[in-house]
Amino acid sequence: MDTPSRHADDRKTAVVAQRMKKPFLSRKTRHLAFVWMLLLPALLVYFAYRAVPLAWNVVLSFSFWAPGKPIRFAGLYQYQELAFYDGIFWEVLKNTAIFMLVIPISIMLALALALLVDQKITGRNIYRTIIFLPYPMMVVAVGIVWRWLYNDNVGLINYALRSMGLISRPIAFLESYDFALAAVIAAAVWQILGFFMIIILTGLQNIPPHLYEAARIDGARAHHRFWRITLPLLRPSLFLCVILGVIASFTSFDLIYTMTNGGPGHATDLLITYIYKAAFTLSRFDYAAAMTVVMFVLFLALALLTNRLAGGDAGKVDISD
Amino acid sequence: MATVEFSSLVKKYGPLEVVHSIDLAIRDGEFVVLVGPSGCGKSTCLRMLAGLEEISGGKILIDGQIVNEIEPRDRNIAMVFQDYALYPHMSVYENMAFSLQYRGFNKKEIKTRVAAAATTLGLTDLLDRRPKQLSGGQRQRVAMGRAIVRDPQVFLFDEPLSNLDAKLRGSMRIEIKKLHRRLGVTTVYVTHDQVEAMTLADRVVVMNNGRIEQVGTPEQVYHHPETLFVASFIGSPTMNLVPAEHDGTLLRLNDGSVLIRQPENKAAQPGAKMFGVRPEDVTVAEGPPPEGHSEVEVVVDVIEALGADTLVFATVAGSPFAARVPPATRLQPGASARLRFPNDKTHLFDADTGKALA
Amino acid sequence: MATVEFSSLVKKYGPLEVVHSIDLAIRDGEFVVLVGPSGCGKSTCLRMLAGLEEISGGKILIDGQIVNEIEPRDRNIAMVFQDYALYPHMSVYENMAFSLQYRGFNKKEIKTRVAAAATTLGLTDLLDRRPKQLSGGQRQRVAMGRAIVRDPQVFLFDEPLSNLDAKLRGSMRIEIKKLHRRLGVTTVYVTHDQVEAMTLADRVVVMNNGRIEQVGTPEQVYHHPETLFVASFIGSPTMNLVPAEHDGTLLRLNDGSVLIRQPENKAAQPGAKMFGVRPEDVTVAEGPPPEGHSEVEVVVDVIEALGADTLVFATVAGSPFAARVPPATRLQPGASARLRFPNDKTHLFDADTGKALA
Amino acid sequence: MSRRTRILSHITLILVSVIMLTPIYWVVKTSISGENLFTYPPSIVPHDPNLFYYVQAWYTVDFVRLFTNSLAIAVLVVVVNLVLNAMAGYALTKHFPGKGMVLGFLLASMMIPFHATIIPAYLLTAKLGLLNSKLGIALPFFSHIVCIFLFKSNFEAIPSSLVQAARLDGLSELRILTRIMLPLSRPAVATNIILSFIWSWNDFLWPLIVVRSPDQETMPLGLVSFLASFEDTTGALYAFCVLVVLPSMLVFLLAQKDFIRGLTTGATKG
Amino acid sequence: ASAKDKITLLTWNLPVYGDKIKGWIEDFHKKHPDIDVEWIDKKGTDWATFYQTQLAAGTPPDVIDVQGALWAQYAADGDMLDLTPYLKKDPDFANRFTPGALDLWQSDGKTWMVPWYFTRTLLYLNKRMMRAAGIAKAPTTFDELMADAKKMSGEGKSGFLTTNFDWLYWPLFKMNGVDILDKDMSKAAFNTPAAQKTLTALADATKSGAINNISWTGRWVEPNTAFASGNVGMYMSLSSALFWAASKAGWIDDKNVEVVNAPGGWWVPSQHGWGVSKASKHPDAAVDLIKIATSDKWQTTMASTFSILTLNKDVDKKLIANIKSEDPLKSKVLDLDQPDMSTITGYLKSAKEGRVKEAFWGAIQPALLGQTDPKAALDSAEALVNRALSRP
Ligand SMILES: Nc1ncnc2c1ncn2[C@@H]1O[C@H](COP(=O)(O)OP(=O)(O)OP(=O)(O)O)[C@@H](O)[C@H]1O
Ligand SMILES: Nc1ncnc2c1ncn2[C@@H]1O[C@H](COP(=O)(O)OP(=O)(O)OP(=O)(O)O)[C@@H](O)[C@H]1O
Ligand SMILES: [Mg+2]
Ligand SMILES: [Mg+2]
Repeated sequence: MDTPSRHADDRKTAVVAQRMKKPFLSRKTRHLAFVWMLLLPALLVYFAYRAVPLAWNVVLSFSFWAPGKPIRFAGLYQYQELAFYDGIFWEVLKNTAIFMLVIPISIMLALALALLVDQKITGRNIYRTIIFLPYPMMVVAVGIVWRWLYNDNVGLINYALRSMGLISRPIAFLESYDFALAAVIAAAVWQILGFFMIIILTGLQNIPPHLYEAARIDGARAHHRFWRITLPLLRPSLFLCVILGVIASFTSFDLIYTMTNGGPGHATDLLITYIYKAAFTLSRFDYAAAMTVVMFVLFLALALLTNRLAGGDAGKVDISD
Repeated sequence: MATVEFSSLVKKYGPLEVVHSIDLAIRDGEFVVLVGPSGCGKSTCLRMLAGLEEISGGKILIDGQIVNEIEPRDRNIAMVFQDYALYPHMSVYENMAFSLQYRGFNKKEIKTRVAAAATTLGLTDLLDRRPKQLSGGQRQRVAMGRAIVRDPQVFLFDEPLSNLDAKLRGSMRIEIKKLHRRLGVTTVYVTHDQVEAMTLADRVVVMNNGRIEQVGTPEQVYHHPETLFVASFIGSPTMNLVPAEHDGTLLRLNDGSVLIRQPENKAAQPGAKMFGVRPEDVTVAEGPPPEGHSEVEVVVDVIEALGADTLVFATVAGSPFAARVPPATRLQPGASARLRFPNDKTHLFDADTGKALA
Repeated sequence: MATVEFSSLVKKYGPLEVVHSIDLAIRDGEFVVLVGPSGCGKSTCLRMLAGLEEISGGKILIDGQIVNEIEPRDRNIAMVFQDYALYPHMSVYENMAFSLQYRGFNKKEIKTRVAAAATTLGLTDLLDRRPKQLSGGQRQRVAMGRAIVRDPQVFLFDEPLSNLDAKLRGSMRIEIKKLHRRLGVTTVYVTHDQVEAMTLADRVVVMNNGRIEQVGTPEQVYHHPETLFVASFIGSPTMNLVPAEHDGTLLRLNDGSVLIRQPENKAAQPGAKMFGVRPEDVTVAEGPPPEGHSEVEVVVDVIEALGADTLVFATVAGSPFAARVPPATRLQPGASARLRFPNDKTHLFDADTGKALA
Repeated sequence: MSRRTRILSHITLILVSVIMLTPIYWVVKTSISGENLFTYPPSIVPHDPNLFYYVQAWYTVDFVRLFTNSLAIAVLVVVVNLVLNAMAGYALTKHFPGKGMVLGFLLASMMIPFHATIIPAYLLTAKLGLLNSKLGIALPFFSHIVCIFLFKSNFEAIPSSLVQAARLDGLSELRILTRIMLPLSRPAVATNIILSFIWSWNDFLWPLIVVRSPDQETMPLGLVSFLASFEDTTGALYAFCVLVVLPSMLVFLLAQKDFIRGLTTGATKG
Repeated sequence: ASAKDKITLLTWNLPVYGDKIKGWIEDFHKKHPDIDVEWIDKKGTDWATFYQTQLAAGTPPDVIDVQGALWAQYAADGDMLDLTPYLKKDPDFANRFTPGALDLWQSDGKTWMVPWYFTRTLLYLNKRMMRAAGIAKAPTTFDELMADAKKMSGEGKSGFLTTNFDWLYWPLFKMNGVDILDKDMSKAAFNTPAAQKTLTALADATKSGAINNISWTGRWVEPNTAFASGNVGMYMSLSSALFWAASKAGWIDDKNVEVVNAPGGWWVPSQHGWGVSKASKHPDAAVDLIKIATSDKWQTTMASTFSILTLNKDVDKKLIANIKSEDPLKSKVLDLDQPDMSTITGYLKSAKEGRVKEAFWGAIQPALLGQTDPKAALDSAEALVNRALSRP
């Protein structure tokens, strides 16, 4: 630290003196070192808690193993098992695909709501807040609440449907093969809808109003403007929704776990719950590992595909110029 | 092509009135430039004409028909925006074809029209590009192309050149002018750049604070500004404006020195005035002043040699005073000099009302 | 204050070389303007000098010392950016004080220095504002303030005025010039506006395509362009450049008509040339040409009345040809006219190499 | 906008709001209502409202301890997230060899569900000696890819001239991050705070595994043990649900404004 | 020891029992003042996740409370300590249990666990509904059971209800002579015509409403609530289920509810036992803790707190006698709730019990709910179960 009395000219010589001694490493090396230093802590976390476990799963998927038992090489046994012998795996895969409908459904609803609250109407901030409110809720709590709402004897939904005269006998939504998955999907949509809405809303607000004005002058009516201006320019936001939706579908584990635990039968079992059960209730960690690897590959493919559909380059449409 | 008329046009944003009862009649095929400082309401007027902004009072007529309640798409106008407002996700071709698709043209017609417009504007090679892949000038041209393919009744431009650099601005200006001459479409052009106004307009509308200050040909607004505002706004470097006192016979500067002996019977009344003379009418005095010329003693601040000519920035009685002189001048910064101007090129304004005194 | 030297300076982006071995020596206290079209590498050079961009080849010396490997903060330079780069989350005071905090100044010293700079630039009343609350001109001034508080060895400016409107640009130009005169700090100023280059520079460096085309005083580059590029780049409207054929004695246009009878022993060799003359040296011909003058027959395209003078855009033998004439002209678009210029104001360039023929 | 569409919009939005709020209302109502949960038909307004269940919930589990544990972990997670994500996000705005690989690695790790990593994660945490500690609970949540990208795109939206100006002003790279980038990315910071808080606060599977002693238990574990004790038959459970959910909602409401803007740059520029 | 040694006690879904467990620990400290006891409780659904993670890490809790037949897998994997030597060494320890009770945890001639608490399936009859339907006595065969159920069903009412988790419904099959696996538990034995008939009957009865379909869907709260509502004629479940219902519904008392064995006397246990992890560093201390937990003193507390059998013979006897006057129904239920090992069913002491259960139930449940054909369901269940048994 300089003393207060020091003068600017002294300082200049100081600066020059400082310049005289060349830095130890070249600028390029220092830059690289700096970048990796910044990345390292985060990468370490991912390495430890994602990459290593994935590798562990890959190894396990070619083995026989349970806690306490020695590990043995199994070749493709586990993969053959899931491909040819485990009908439930395919059912669960189908359920997962259906459950993924949460993403498009939520996106469509969120888009509609975003368009509504993007208007200059009074109270739009209140609407936005209300619609987002379920997102921060703990998923386990959401599951508890919805299980209660769906209850056939005293649940609010059955009560409402009955008092409106829509049904005569209560429906045990979560115990029914016909309704259980849909019921869980509805709860999931309810929770994530607001999050998507906010993402889309911000995307909407980033579209320069001049584009709409130009389109109005060009003769495009409201629906033309939506399809030809709004939607294409929202692609990056929609892509973000899909990615977040995929990640959120992992947390749906908690939802299923509390609402139905996969039942009735395997009607609401998803890959993630099925893997968990295989590992921890059946002690089939090796088999679970194989399914995990399959799931990883499928989801990665899904993400890459949406990326491609969103126009590649992570769907970047630079509106700014 | 069509006439355009503003009649007692008013625009309010909530309680705030930003356009105060404007009247203006634009002739068929005329090129009218609205010019004025930022925030004076130019864009607002243009956008009301386009139908993008609701009209708070008065009316707008296109081709004699009131359009207050008519949708933008049904007004048959085309507009070029300052930021071009090109659709970023569409190619140049699609951008230009966009409006035609909503006007019942078939594919072939669209192709022909876009091709024609592209040829006119030299865009033929760029039709497949995205706006992002274009330079500023090219984007500007696409925006114009999008406007002309439609063959509209009225063209609207909102500062179409202000995102371009000086050189491009100059050449695009000429292109716009040529285009207007060829198409002959009624055009309303908004800018805050007085050079554009002067060079493009058939008539210039000078606006200030939501009001029209003067309407006239470039010649009129330049040589016969009706208000102090117009005088100071039009011309670059701006007109030298110096506070002066008229004592009935003489026009004196603040420091008491005499500015003009015979103020050409402008302003019979004595009182506070603003005296004006354009820099290009000012020369460096040599020898005794000829008949009908006046002179001031100044201190030179800065000399700017522009090549073609040289600007001398000086101070007289505390006010800046500039002269545009031929490149070869002997004046030096810090020195004092005598500057001369012909009396008949001077202007006099009432210091309170800002009105020109004829 | 310091000298700056570029020695075989090269910049590559990957395989793409954008600055090709530039040599330039800037004297202590000199005001040098790098000018050239967009993308020619001006900013790149400036940024290498600042240390913001790595040097791919050659070296840069400040005050005789190689700085290639030295961090920007240790080069003791200050820079003003085109977008001002003011920290939006800090007040004007904080913006100006910011760099001092990292250079070991104590609170009191900082205060004194900022206050001094603020006074110089007339920012004293704005010190508590955020950049958002300032107008464009004020922001520009803060950016300069931030640069001068540091008392750097070298000032760098990268198009500091191009975000301002024409009027403000003019007045800020003058302020920069005054500032340099007072502080006398070595300054490197980048612009693509040749007017700025002409008015500000002690020496102008005209760049094109990553190379230096000419280094010289404004006077030299304006009146004695060494290359076709410099001739076309400097001056507004640009120099008229017309392809011509020299047959040993006469200079002929493409259509065969004679342009100049006595090409002043420039270009002994016959061959393809480019002939140039500045618009302000062109007048409308009346009567027979005086001695040492030549004339061309043109067709008038566009007349731009700028008020102070009028630009005539015409065509001669397929090439554009402009003249800057007094406001009152009788020429009409579409008509033909005879334009005249003095032979000693003409330029001749080799059509292939673009080099001026002395 | 015409009056008609305005009214229609309001009707739709009010309807949606009612649907969104009903479950929340229902829990709150149940948690303060004195009536038997099994009465049919259920009453729409709370019957004989009182806070009995809250008192019960408060005493059934050691609420204060659960809450402070959760809070401590959430604060730790939020702070470390801000630091790590901002650093990584900043690094990713730069060009360096291997950047593509890093990006690919990050994107791919996003696709590995945490549930499938429990055992190796546990073994690792055990190796680090962090079992049954707040740090151990927080560690896997120390960075989130979405937030890294959020920072990256927010930083990229900051004019590069600002960074260069700071460099010339004498700031080191790290200072540029803390003094320029972060203050200018307040929305991203807010978003990161909200999201990491929510994620950390709500997670229960990981604490379930690493927590052994009750004095490290978090709110979600409290909820789970509540489920174990009472199944879903008591208003106290719903009272506890309300208590679990309240903090993350509060955090959201507090930082809401910036949160919305934070996603903006994230979505369109990233 | 410088740093205090420690043993860990893992219980299964008993967070509310903390005070008493602290009492055990105090008693334990009297004997082992230098060993700390750490108590952990996990909810049933999370218990296995926790335990197996700890096993994988090599740090399993020393003393574990395991439900049902889950222990068999750990025993087979070598994760558990054989308690036989300790029982041999300490006759007081070995003799405190109800005769035959240790059978439940014995395999390969080893005793892996000792009982903590026990309950099993019984049939609870809603006498009001029986009277209304004109049924005088409890059913003694599967067909009678079905017929009675049919009689009692009607608008909003169903005749029969069972709990379905673990194998609690299995008496319904066993009544018809169906076994899950063959003797050496290496192959499925359930794919028989009798099973098909049973399954068809159950599915039909479910469809008609004679059997409440919560039997196949709900797990714990739902069936109990349903029985509590008074609209179910017969409920095959655990004593704890009845007591839970009774706590919600005042009508459940000895006048309105009768308790009997299911036809044929078949029952399925639902019990908790204590075991010790093989990896324990202090096996002797761990066993000592178990001795405290199963002592007369603490089991008396257990029995009276939860009204449940402890398989500590003296304690149970006293409990039944004690509550006879204040709650005759409870007393009667507990009296019947004994482990008569001759009629036990649905209890597979197999390492693959979990997988068999999962495979079987997953295939059968849809058939019970009319989603798939019974024959096809049994075929597929057989294939899946055999596959599960053959897998390493
Ligand atoms: N949506 C709005 N709400 C309130 N005031 C507005 C709105 N739009 C414009 N204004 C105000 O109306 C006035 C006129 O704005 P307008 O955009 O027409 O100015 P302009 O002359 O085009 O200026 P510029 O040259 O900056 O574009 C300004 O004072 C502006 O602040
Ligand atoms: N990061 C980069 N990667 C690749 N090429 C670049 C990069 N930055 C600049 N260039 C290229 O280098 C050349 C010189 O750029 P530079 O910014 O120096 O031009 P300039 O003369 O300052 O232009 P302008 O007047 O537009 O600012 C341009 O062709 C540009 O496309
Ligand atoms: Mg405007
Ligand atoms: Mg540049």
